[in-house]
Amino acid sequence: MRKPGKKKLIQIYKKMVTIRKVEEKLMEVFSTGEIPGFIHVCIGQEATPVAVCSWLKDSDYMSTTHRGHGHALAKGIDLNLFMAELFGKSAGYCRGRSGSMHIADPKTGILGANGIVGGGIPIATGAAFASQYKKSGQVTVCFFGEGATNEGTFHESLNIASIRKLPIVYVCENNGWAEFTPQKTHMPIKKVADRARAYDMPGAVVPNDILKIYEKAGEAVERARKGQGPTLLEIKSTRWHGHFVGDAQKYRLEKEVAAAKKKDCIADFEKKLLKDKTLRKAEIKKIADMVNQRIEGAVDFARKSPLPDQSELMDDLYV
Amino acid sequence: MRKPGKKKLIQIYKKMVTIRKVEEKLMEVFSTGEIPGFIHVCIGQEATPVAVCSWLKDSDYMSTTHRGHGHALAKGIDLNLFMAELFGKSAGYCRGRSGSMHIADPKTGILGANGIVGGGIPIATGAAFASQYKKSGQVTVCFFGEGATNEGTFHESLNIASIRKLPIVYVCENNGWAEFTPQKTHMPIKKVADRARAYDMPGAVVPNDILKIYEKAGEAVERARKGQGPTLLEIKSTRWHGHFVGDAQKYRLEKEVAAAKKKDCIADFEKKLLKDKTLRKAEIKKIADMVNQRIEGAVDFARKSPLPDQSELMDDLYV
Amino acid sequence: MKEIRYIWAINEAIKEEMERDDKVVLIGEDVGTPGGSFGASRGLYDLFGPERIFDTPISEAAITGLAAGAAACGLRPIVEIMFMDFMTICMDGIVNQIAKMRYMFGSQFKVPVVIRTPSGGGLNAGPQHSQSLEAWFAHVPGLKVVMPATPYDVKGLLKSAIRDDNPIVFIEHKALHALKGSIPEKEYRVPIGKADIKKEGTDVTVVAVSKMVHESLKASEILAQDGINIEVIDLLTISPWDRETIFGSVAKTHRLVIAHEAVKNFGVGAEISAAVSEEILDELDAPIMRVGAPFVPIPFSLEKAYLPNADQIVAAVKKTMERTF
Amino acid sequence: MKEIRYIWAINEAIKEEMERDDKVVLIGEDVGTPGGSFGASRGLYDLFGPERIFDTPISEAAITGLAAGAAACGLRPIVEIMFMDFMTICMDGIVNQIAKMRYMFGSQFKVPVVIRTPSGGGLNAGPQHSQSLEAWFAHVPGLKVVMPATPYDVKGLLKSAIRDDNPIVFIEHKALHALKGSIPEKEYRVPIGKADIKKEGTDVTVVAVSKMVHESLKASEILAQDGINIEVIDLLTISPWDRETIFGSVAKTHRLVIAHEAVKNFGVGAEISAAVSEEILDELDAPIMRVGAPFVPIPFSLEKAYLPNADQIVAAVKKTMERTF
Ligand SMILES: Cc1ncc(C[n+]2csc(CCOP(=O)(O)OP(=O)(O)O)c2C)c(N)n1
Ligand SMILES: Cc1ncc(C[n+]2csc(CCOP(=O)(O)OP(=O)(O)O)c2C)c(N)n1
Ligand SMILES: [Mg+2]
Ligand SMILES: [Mg+2]
Repeated sequence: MRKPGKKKLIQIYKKMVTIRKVEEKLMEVFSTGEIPGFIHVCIGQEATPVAVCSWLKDSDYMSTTHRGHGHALAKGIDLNLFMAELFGKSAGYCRGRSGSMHIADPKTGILGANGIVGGGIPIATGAAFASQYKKSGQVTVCFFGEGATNEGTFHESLNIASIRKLPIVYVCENNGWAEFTPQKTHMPIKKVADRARAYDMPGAVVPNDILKIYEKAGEAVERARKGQGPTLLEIKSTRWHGHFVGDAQKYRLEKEVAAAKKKDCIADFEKKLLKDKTLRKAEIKKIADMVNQRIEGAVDFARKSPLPDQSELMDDLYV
Repeated sequence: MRKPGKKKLIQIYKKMVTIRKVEEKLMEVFSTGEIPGFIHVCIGQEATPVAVCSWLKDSDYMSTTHRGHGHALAKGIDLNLFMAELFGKSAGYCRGRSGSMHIADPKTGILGANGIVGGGIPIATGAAFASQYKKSGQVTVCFFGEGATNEGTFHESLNIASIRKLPIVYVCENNGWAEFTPQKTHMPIKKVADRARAYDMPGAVVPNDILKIYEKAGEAVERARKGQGPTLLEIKSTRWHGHFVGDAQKYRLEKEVAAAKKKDCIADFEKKLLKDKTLRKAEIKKIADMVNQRIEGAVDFARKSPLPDQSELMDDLYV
Repeated sequence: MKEIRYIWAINEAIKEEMERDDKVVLIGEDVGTPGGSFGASRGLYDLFGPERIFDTPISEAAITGLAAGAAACGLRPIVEIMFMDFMTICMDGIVNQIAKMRYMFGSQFKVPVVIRTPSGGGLNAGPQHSQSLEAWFAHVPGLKVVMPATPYDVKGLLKSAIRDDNPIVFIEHKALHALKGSIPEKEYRVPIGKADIKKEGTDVTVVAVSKMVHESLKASEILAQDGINIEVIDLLTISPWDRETIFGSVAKTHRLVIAHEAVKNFGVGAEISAAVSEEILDELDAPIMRVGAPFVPIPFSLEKAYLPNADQIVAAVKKTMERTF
Repeated sequence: MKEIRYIWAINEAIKEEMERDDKVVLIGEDVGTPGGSFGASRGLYDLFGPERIFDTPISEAAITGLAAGAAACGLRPIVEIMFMDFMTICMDGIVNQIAKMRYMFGSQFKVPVVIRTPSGGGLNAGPQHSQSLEAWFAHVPGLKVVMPATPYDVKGLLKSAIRDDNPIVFIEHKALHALKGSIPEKEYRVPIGKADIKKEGTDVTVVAVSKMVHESLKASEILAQDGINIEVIDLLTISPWDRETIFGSVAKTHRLVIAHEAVKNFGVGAEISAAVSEEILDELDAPIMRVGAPFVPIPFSLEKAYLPNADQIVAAVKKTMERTF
């Protein structure tokens, strides 16, 4: 059951490639100044969002962080409206009010990226509380980094989720860095998953391998769906680029970055799919072309959308 | 080394009796309306403050909670000035500005009781940081209840203390109740000490037995003193009375309260001392009389002290 | 009509709204079988069970964030923060999440959360259990802030707050919990955003917040002996406040005193004063006086000397009467 | 004199004070080898090491409480909160602990903590990274609140703040970090509690906070073309603010505009306005105008339309000139 079939494998691959290419495009466009503010890319970490969200329906909930493009795309956000929001345009999901750091889409269950580290964890927990109360069978997935597990809200939320056996999966993408500081400066333990025991919650460490994450996430989502309570998954992930686009990460050793880039969850998966004959080189090329075309279309859409009008400034603060 | 000698045993016994009798007196006086506000007594829990503070010098630091009379008395606060503060009098430690819930005495290292559950935990951690920085050899003890371990500050502080190997002992007195709610409603785990692992910190569960607490506290204080880092101790303690004086604790089964009262850390110790012949009945009576006399003296002192004058209201907000 | 205490009026409002709408849930510490620290939820657990009366760990930061998520997903949470002083722990959930979710996400969400909390002194509860911090929340776009002073208003406003689709900081006064007053037997609501003239008068407008309404009414009696007839307006909603009623009254009396229990400096009174002198300065025949607490934490035993009272309101009113243009 | 950027002026102040007094320590996220998110502590780790440059986990609540404890035990911590918006997470440490410890404990302790934090918009950082929340802290007895706008003032005030034995909320402006200005080569300090007349004038007093000082100076040039000569006062310290300088100026110009970037409603401008109409109403020849941000969260891409600017100050000044008594 936890092994994806061919169709699913291709779907997963396409999503991973989409996320990678969207963010490569974002880095390019951002550097020209077309996108205002800050953006944080998840290049190197694509396996987690795709593997986890493969188990979710549109009606399931998801909350994410400043580094949330991958999660939103994996959960099913519309690429055009997503791109328009990052450009700050009025066709964007949030009318240009949120940008990258707060994008949300209730139609696909995206409760929002969050600019506050740890801020989304209680919100996701509340979503799980709502669906438990409504007996709707919905599951919530809550993404965050290892740095966020040092915030009080992590602790308080996991405690609450465990007591109430809420249908939620906490997914910590441990990329080893919180901004410019490595995990060992901030945390006396190596495995974030060990924190699960403090809440009598199952915790598991998973390598940055799409199929392994897929399997563990499947178990955790099923557990949540069945009303058996929350799980904490820690993915040993890896951040290729700086904390935000523009951060040259001088604080990292070149060889550490090179090693991170060698552990490429997409290339690894691609090799496997080729070896398996699930995909051939030509198909891979076709996927890349198709993805690139969609991205160009989205950037075009974003560019053409107008900026919000000043007259909208005071709109809809209250219902 | 961890076994107290005769003199120490008697000293410990006297302190325990003092705390018990002070609080019995407080309950009596409070009910007449002489003491304003709220007070929270620790009757049934006296072993912990005395055992732990036996290892501390005046220069060592201590922070406590709303249920902090025992800790303050064990650490060495002056009974007269303590009593005057609870009465809200100008001779009190804090000029009548703090009352029971915020009493502090820098001379004996008491950084204050705290009205905010979890509020004292980072403060104590900061004291430990200061003494580590100053290489002063001081140890800090931080007291709190099991309810406080659900606050984010508990989590954040223990994480920090462990990374920096701060000279601090976290002492959780688990009396099974947070206000009117039992532990199981608020926490999926039974042993608070299990939370220590999330910070790579030693954690131990200790029964409400003065000599066992003495032993474990001794180890933890020594560990801190030697620069080996923090420890989390959980004392399986027991609250005899209501959350605050006046709370009839209708939410508890009579037999649960009766069972709690049967586990009397003072009576148990007294029996042992009699059996050991460390003390004889007559000596115990003498101690009781002496303690009662001191308490009467303190109440008298507090009564005679004037209320602070209105003109003091705006004094010394700033240095 | 029936007599009821302020705390039971709160209880009735929650109960009626929970009976009416099963999306309404109550979240807080000790709100379950114990019925809340001050008794506001007494009996509700038996009626609605643990699913709807969510007795939480001592985790204020998580429970406000949790309420935000639950509200975004269709529930209508009421959060009880046991003392207003503890709102310091959950400012992020309230200010960065709950208050901003609607606007920031392009109006895609509704966030119908009510955060109930008792403020104020009078119980000698000391510096960390007696604060009035409404000015903070009034400064935050996206929140509404309500502060009722009578059993009638607390019930009617709480029902309106629970039905409002916007987040509301609902500030009770713990020294009013035992206050008795009459309320209708039948269902009623009090609108958010409207001030209430508690006593008509002609000489000076006194805008009062929460418990200061009662002090102002006392002041009114004292002043009547000197032939001074004040108008006492209960502000009720701090944000958005009722400019029309207050400006109308000032246009009639030409004198204004504002009274609240919070620290005077940078308090709610400052905004009302500033708005008046910005918009209707010409109506004023005298300086605008503010009555508020002195600029120190609330001391445990000097509480009486600390808390603003009728005498100070009397003095402020008299001060505004010193001059005639 | 030398040219320096605002951010390096901060860095110099910290460095000089740490060299002078080994009780001074710096606590915050990424303040160590990375030198801080905005670079304020660049180079300090190499000079002072990990004991004094305490690079913490992402735990704002704990680190402010920790600073309280460290200060009570003899250190002089400077805490960096990376964005002012994150102060929501540590309000308890600041408000219930740091601010109250001295008074509440009967003046037994000193709590010399400086909490440094960058506020404000201008970087399109969106609703959770751009707020100006100084009004909250000014409402809290026991804190001092400082908001410098130039390299000269930020260095001089930060040095004063670090030497002050009281807790200080030290609010920088992130859009000013790159601003250049001259400062003396030699040691100097700027006193807390004193406003600074940045430009003398006769017609209207403009009291400006933080970045609005620069907008006011721009407005001054625009207004000069119409023959209007405004006095621009940099408030510098928000609490306790310099009544003498401001009242003195109003007594000269008889007209007052107050400008800050924070939301206008219940902002700092309200207090200054209210104090003026309470104490020197007769000096006023026109309504007191306030310029501040509109009552919404700071939208990501409509930031320009959102932020108060010189044009709005010009309009407010003109409004106060419409009438002569
Ligand atoms: C409350 C809060 N503190 C600090 C920050 C600044 N900040 C943004 S991202 C970040 C690091 C987060 O690290 P992690 O949780 O590991 O996520 P990652 O960036 O690695 O995905 C920090 C400190 C913030 N946004 N919110
Ligand atoms: C932040 C905060 N939340 C809630 C309270 C109210 N309160 C006071 S004591 C208490 C229970 C504390 O339980 P525990 O930590 O087990 O200590 P105990 O009273 O058992 O000694 C609560 C909820 C508070 N004072 N502060
Ligand atoms: Mg990380
Ligand atoms: Mg307890």
